[in-house]
Amino acid sequence: MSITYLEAIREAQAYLLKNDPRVYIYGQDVGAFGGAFKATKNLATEFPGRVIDAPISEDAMIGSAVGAAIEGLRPIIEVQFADFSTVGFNQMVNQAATLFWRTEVPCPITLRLPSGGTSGGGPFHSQCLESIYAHFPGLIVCTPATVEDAYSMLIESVTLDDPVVFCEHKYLYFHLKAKSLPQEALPIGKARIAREGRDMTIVTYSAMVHECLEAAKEMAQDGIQIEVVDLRTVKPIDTDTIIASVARTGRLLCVAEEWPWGGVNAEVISRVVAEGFNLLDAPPQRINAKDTPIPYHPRLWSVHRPTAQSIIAASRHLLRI
Amino acid sequence: MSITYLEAIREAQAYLLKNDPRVYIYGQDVGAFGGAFKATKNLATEFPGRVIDAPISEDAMIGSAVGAAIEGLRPIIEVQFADFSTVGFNQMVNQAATLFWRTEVPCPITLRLPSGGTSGGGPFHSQCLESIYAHFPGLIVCTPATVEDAYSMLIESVTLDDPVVFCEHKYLYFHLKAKSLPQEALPIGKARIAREGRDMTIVTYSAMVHECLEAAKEMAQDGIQIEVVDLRTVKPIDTDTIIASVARTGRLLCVAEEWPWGGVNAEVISRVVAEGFNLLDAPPQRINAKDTPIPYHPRLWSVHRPTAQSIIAASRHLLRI
Amino acid sequence: MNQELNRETIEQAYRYMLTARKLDERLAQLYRAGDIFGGVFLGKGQEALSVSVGMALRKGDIYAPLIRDGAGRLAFGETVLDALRNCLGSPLGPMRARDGNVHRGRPREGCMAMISHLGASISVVNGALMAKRMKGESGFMGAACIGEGATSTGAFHEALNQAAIEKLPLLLVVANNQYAYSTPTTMQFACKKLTDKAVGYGVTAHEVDGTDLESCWNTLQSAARKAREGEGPQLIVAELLRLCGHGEHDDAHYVTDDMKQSNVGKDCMELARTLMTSQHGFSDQELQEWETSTQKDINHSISIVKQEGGPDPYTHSWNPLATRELNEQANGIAK
Amino acid sequence: MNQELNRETIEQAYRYMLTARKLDERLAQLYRAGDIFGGVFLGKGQEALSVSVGMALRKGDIYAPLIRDGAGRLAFGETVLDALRNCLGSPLGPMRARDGNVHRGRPREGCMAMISHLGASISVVNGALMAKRMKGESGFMGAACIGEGATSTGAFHEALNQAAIEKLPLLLVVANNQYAYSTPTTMQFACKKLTDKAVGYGVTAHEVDGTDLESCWNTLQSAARKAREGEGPQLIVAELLRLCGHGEHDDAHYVTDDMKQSNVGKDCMELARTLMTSQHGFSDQELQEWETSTQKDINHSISIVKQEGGPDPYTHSWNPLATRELNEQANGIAK
Ligand SMILES: Cc1ncc(C[n+]2csc(CCOP(=O)(O)OP(=O)(O)O)c2C)c(N)n1
Ligand SMILES: Cc1ncc(C[n+]2csc(CCOP(=O)(O)OP(=O)(O)O)c2C)c(N)n1
Ligand SMILES: [Mg+2]
Ligand SMILES: [Mg+2]
Repeated sequence: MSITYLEAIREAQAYLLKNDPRVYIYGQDVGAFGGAFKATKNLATEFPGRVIDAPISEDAMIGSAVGAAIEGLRPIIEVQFADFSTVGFNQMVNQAATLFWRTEVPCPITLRLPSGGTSGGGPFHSQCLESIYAHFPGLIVCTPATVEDAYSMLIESVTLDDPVVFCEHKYLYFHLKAKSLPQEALPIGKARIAREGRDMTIVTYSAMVHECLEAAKEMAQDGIQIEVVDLRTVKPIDTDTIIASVARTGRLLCVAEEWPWGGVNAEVISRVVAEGFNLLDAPPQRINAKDTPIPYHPRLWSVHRPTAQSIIAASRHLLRI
Repeated sequence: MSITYLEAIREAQAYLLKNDPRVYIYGQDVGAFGGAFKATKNLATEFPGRVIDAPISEDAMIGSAVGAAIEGLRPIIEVQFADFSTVGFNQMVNQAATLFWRTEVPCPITLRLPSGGTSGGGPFHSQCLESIYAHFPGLIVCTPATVEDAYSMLIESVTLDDPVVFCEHKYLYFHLKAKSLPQEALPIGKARIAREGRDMTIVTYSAMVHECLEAAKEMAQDGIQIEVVDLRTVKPIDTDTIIASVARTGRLLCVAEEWPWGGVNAEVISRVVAEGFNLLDAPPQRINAKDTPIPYHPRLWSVHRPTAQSIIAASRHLLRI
Repeated sequence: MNQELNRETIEQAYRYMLTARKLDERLAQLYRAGDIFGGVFLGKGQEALSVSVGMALRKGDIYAPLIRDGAGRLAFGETVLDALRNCLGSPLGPMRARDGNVHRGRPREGCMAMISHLGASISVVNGALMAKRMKGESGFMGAACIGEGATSTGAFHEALNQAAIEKLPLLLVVANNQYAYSTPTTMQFACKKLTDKAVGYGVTAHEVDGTDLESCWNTLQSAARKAREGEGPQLIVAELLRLCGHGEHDDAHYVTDDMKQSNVGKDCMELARTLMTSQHGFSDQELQEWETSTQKDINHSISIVKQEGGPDPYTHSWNPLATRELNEQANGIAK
Repeated sequence: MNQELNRETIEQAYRYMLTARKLDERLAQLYRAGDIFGGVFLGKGQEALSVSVGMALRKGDIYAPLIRDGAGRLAFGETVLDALRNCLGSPLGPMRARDGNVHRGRPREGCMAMISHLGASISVVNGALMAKRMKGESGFMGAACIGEGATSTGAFHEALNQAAIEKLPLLLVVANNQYAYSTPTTMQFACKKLTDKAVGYGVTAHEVDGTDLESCWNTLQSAARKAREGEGPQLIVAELLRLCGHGEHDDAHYVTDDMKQSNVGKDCMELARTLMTSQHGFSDQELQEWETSTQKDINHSISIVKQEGGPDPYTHSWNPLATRELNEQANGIAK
């Protein structure tokens, strides 16, 4: 048996619906159709009345989730593509994110954002918006990179008493497979050492974890041992695990698929230099997507986002300085 | 004669309306009423038909500006408070910001955002959203700190062929006065040394420039010379000026009123360490507002945002490490 | 069954209106005396409508009052002390001095705490109603209040449409007070009357003279009955005039004399007073006594709240998350 | 004055429809052959409506076509080459391979390049029309096309209201093709018919059988005339059925048989063909010849575009800003 990242997301939702009567799912085409990506396949039949088709109204979708959370439910909102969450943005960052701080009433909603680039996706079906949400206080932002994390972190997200932005990566939906679902997992907020190494640390998350692992594998053939830290959660950031890794390696490269300005990479680097400046043997570097809209054509896209090859180049550069 | 920051904004708009027939202003209550803050006072009378009241429809306001720009006009959109721009967000970051890159048709629109905290403003009338916009490719983000810059940068913003997010600070509207309007100015994209010093560099912008200058003045009494760099534009960032200053001082403190996660400070620090690591004698530090919604009560607000006192404390700390 | 506006209920309604009006007047004074941080926003002229909404609601219902709903808030159970604590920034207030003025509520008790973005609370009420239905509750209802200006927001549209599709027991109460800040209705919408919007959503519309307590009462009662009985969302549009500035900083010079002298310009308090004396047998003296005692109660509450002082920023907790262990140091900067 | 659907205009209209349909069919084939990156979205069943919009527009007007407007685009002046270049990712296409499939346009020529966010182009058209008015132009008009699903967006509402307030010459054309992706209209709105929305905005409504070219033509002509003559926005709602999947990846199994056999399920191309032969004296042979030559032209264009290859990422410019000197290194990272 093998299970994909996408199936894991479906299974997590099935588990939640089964075990927690407070959970329901709301989003465009999530009902009988099973969602644009089939992340809710069959769930409407298995859990009648709890997997509900929404009109094309992201603002109202997210706003209503806040109301339901106040009434004690635990909505999961599926936005068809992360890119479209910009029209429901206000309800997430101003309504959901401030509720607990303002009123002491928790706001346990989970916003599922199918994120990131795929071949031919183009400017409006490829965006990574984790940093936009992470900038606002009151939100937790998850960016699972593995089948296991897709499953366990989604379950934990819905269990948490806070609004969670769950950035699931579309590129991993079908590409990534695991043998089985995990029995236990690291909690949200903890990073994971995806590969150990002594020569440099790469901090990354989501689909880029796999590009970095590939780069690390290739570099290993030259005897260079790269440690890869998978952040898992980009807000909060597990600064301790990062610093501990940098303490071992002395070198830091941050890799993210999102746009560079003020992203996860910038936040990680700022934390590392503030706390661990003296651990560094070289200037911390970062690689992001280019600072333009995401191009449609695969050939343009392949140089727009970081890849194993550009990560290798940056790693070699970092090891030289 | 003296002129306030707010009056400078009004004068800039008067100048633009007078000298460029392509300019018009659109926003809630900007017409006969002259705007919530009076930034368009009398302009509707002086320029009939070109200062237009909008319905409470931020999405349509900004969307329409893009259409007018395509037709060759140069709209200025006033949003009543920066905080409300979240409901027009999509039109700015996906429609306006991508237009030139996608179609080679420039999108010269200026989005005026009355930003930042004032006493009693509370969670939804105090936000600094510059980093949210700066994260998206295709936008220019201005954050003027002086009466002179409010005037000259607004004029230049409207003159530029790109969409500009113009973050004007409400705290400076009435507090800040100058003798007269400037005859010449630094261009957008260039930072300014607001005060020279040899012991450390503070990089900051907007209202925080004044808190930093106050801190620098107080520190000078102890013989400590702080150089204060006013970024003026947070996208693009004038990295060269910053690095040159750090080269002189060896120490960097970044100060911003916005929330910390992935903000201007994080971006500046990441750039400085990547390019100027060896210039640094101590770990770069940053101060931001606390990572919670902005509190209503002035007593809470006074510790929520950075102030001269907390900047002094951070500076002393930085000089010791 | 509609509840009647009888001697008992009108006394209640009038007393809430009176308290709201007097509270507003005192808040305006406190504002001018510099005792209030930030703005003050009053409900003058809208008390009859607001109280009718508040009194159509029951415990267990959902209420999303807006900027001018002092009377409805009281009717739904808000105390004068809560209102004052919020406006004066007491740490004992419902928002613990973290938010101010009209931004207050007790969501656990069904009273939503508005964010400023207009139109944004309607879908929140929808969600609460959907949740109640999923939980198997029945007979409940929700009311969301907005001004005519907020009908121009995308949030209004998406939420009303959502409520209609889900056939939720929602009262969407629009106070058309003729201005959105300074903007007249001609620059806000082009339909003849706002009730014309109802058919486009497939919901029932009710138009009402917002200056007349009895009309407001009857309209809200009947709309509430329909909603509770499963007839879906009810759009109520009340015509009235904001008898004050947008906020106390605003002299409202743009309100035309014609408007003030027109039907919508009548003061619902004065009309209610006449109704009380001419139709329900209350005496002028009685009303005068209520006024005095209300005034006294408010003043007493003010003195209590003033003694409570402001919050202490150093002992204040700065945790944005309910999940304690996931809160980073509040300034987000690793030390 | 309305333009008549006479022998000459119907030939034109039919030929655009035919080209659009044939182009769609070829795109579907190319998609299945793996020649297209990303998705393919077709306009099958919507050609009569779409072409009527495109032909009601003139040079100097503004057009914001959406996902299923191949026919209208051609009528407004798009070339088959432009369409193919965009769908096949040629660097010579209007979006230079930066954007694909239906995301194309030439704003300088009045044809807006849609972003994906539904409803977002309507206000863009409004702004262009406001600009034309400010510049003193007259007689112009704009058309924005959406599906019934997009009527649920806040953007739709804000923009239609804006157009009504500003009394803009806007045709807002809603193709009610009964589904938004898989979502039936019952989960999208609760009004009886979408034209019911018009009165709530104070705009004129037109309802039309979207499968019938002649009805579409006449409706669009008359709406366009009204708009140009200053009667403000015109809301046109066409009833029809999407005769394909949402995209070519979708088998549309959820479209009910009842729906397919109902009136909306008729194919506008077949009806148009009958109209051509029975009413306008075209022969079957003639139509067959057009079909063959259209097919040939498209195939020829495909072979041209295929030879153009893809873009070269290394010589590609990565500047997001028009102001050259303000572009940072595209990767935003200081080296
Ligand atoms: C989305 C949004 N845009 C702008 C504002 C600023 N604003 C606050 S109140 C107001 C006018 C509201 O008018 P209306 O809805 O008629 O309510 P009224 O004040 O008349 O009761 C405006 C524009 C806001 N709060 N939210
Ligand atoms: C704001 C937004 N939300 C979601 C989507 C995803 N999406 C793309 S097309 C579509 C269905 C559109 O239905 P409709 O408007 O009826 O047009 P049709 O496809 O039927 O022509 C959806 C939900 C989107 N593009 N924009
Ligand atoms: Mg109003
Ligand atoms: Mg449709």
